[in-house]
Amino acid sequence: MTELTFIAQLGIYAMMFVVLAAAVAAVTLRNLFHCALALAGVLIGVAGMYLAMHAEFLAMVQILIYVGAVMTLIIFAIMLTQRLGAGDVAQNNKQSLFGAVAAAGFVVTLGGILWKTPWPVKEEAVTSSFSASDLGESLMTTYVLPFEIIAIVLFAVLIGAIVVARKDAPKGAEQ
Amino acid sequence: MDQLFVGIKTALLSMLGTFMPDWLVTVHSVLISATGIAIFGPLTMMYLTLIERKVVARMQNRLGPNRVGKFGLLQPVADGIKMLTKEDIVPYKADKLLHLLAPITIVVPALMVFAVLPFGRGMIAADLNVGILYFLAVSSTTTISIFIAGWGSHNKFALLGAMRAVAQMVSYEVPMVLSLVPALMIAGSLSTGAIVAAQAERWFAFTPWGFVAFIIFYLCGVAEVNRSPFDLAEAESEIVAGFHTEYSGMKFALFYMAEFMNTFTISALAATIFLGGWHGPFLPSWFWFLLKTYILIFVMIWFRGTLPRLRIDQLMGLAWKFLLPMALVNVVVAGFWYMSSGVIRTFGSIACLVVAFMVLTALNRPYVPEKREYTFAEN
Amino acid sequence: MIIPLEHILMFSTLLFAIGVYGTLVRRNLIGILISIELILNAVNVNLVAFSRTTALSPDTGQIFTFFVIALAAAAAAVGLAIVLALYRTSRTIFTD
Amino acid sequence: MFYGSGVLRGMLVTLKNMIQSYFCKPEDGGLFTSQYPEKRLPEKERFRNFPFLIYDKEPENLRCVACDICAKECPPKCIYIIRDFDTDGKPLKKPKIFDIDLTVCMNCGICEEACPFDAIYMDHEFEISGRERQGSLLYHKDDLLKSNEHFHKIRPTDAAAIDTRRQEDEAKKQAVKKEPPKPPSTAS
Repeated sequence: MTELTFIAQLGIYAMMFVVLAAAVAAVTLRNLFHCALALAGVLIGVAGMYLAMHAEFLAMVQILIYVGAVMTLIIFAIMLTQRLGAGDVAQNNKQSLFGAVAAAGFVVTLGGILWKTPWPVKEEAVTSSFSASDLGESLMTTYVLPFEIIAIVLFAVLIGAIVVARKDAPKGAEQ
Repeated sequence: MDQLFVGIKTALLSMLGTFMPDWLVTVHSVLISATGIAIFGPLTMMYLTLIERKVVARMQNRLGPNRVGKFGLLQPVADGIKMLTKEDIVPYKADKLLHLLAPITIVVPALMVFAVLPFGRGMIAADLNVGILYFLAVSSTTTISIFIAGWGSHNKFALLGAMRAVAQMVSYEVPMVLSLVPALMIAGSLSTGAIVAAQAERWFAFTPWGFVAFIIFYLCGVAEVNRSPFDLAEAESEIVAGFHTEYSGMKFALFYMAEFMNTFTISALAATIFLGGWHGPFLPSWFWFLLKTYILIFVMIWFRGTLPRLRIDQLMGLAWKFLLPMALVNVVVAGFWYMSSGVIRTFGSIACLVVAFMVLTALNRPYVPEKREYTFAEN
Repeated sequence: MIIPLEHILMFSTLLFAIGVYGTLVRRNLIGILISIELILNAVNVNLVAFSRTTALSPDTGQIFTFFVIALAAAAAAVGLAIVLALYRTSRTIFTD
Repeated sequence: MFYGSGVLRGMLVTLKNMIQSYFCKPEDGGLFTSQYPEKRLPEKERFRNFPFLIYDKEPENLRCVACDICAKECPPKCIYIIRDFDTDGKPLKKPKIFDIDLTVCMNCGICEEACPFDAIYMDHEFEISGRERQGSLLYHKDDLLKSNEHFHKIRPTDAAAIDTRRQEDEAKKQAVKKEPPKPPSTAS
């Protein structure tokens, strides 16, 4: 079965490369809609990475929430704030050179540290199977408090977003 | 007969196995089921177009296509050739890349969803243990391709249609997911195979909560696919053809194919989860699955033959003010049903659901504008 | 886990760096929001990788990623609401 | 009744329609579409399409005397007649050229009413097509000529009435020819 794993490794490296390329595109493309689609590519690629790490449930949730909902949100925002087919205006400001240098420096230092540290890889962690039911069970037992808090947070965000983005602000608010 | 296709596949694999290393055989087994789906998908799509035209015609007292082929059976082939040979116009200022990307990104999820459908006993292409979630995730990505279609074709109507379609799909996805929760709760697993197994002796549609969940899921499915009473996105009378206005030729055929394949997959999933998938007395299992799916597709076409189109506010009102609360109540009732037993189990849940139905219909009085009296000018 | 941990960590640092570069450099507010999504995804990949290979127990890593995804969606929602409000008042969403 | 009853009633109607279309006969709700090229519906007698010229027995003695009334009466002016002259230039009671442009004719039937000599009537033949616009759809005299039997075949009652009227006129003319007309009576 080594050929299969070799092909799988090849596939994962290819996916990584595609995700990085899409990420660069998402950051540097001039037309905002194209870079939103590149972000969608990145999100699907990251979901593929989760699949490679046997976290199927997480991959599906990622696609459902990110690609299904957040991308729709971003595209709605783009549509509302940009004239249809507006000219592609320069997207990055003056300090693009410094930004690049900062990011590159960050990568070099952190990468070096990561590469040298001997990570305590435990064999049985790699092989342990972790299905959606264990996830659900732990969500309901050990992490039930954050689960409830996140519900309240999302509820607050729901109302907050609507109030902020309302077109006809109520009488009192418009000074 | 029941294990016909499984038998064919195993025979093929064993035949391949003789002269191939075993890892290549596993690759081939995936390939065989993939080609099976790749053939079955477009085939059902082609003949669904014909069935739809024939059934809607018969409902309107006319014959429907019967010129091409024996009973019009070659009509889909004729349509396909017509679509292929039609000129493919790309609007002048449109975004070439997006214009091409939209049909691709709408067909791919439509085909990917086939992987999780249990066609028969042991005939699931990929029995993921996150089957239903896979289905929901993949079918939610089509909202982006509708956006790309609307934005890419640089046309007001297309953009309007895309906005409407996405608003509708997002607001119908919530009740759809919630209507699936009771079935998953009772079946205890997300994988479609396990759900079908859980319905061995009693189909979910026959339980009180299952029936309500089935109706809600089916209505939301019809809305997700932008069909019949909910086809506001491509309403010919209002906005030309909605998000696929600027498409012609092969690209339009892809949109058409995606719509019909989604129709098939939504009905197939409704049949799998609520009508007991491939369970059935003595006919082969895959026959039962296809029979139930095509009955549900017939109901969708029946909707198209009868019901007028919903206004945008009725559409949204139905999703948020009626289906969503009903689905929530249904989850609670399913919990109660699961916990209790005996007489109070059925009657209690039915009573709950009927009360909820009455309350919600009372709350949702449709907005009837008050009668206006017209005073004519006295001369 | 077929590929060694270091490779995934390098991948996520690169993704993180691209996200940082995006936030620093983009003029368009929505562009910045997109880069923030990139950063959050890089973090998620790291979390899942650790929960898969090292001492971090599998469910904590994935649950943590769950909450990060949920909060990222919430942040995107509020952020875009603010962007819309901003656009309505000042007619442009360019930061400079 | 309850919330969804209107929808259900509507759906039952279409379902009944669909089932009837398979099992009932055309008159009580079944399908009545006839497959046109193979099976044709019988034409009603008063159906009228492009005009045609009638001749008795041989195409030569056609009834039209080139009096040009129908050309004047025709609203879209699509009839074109030139009188025939014999060798020494005396006008004859026959048209040399009689053209009708079918692309212009709106088959209103005014020429049929205007013609005093029962020469032009509306035909039942409607499958007319031409490859190019001017050429093949401009019908000349010999295309328009059709026998009286054809007229009887397509419009039996009208043809019979017209023939009886013509025989009476014929008989009256013979009678007048046999005994000369009485001189107008001097007394009255």
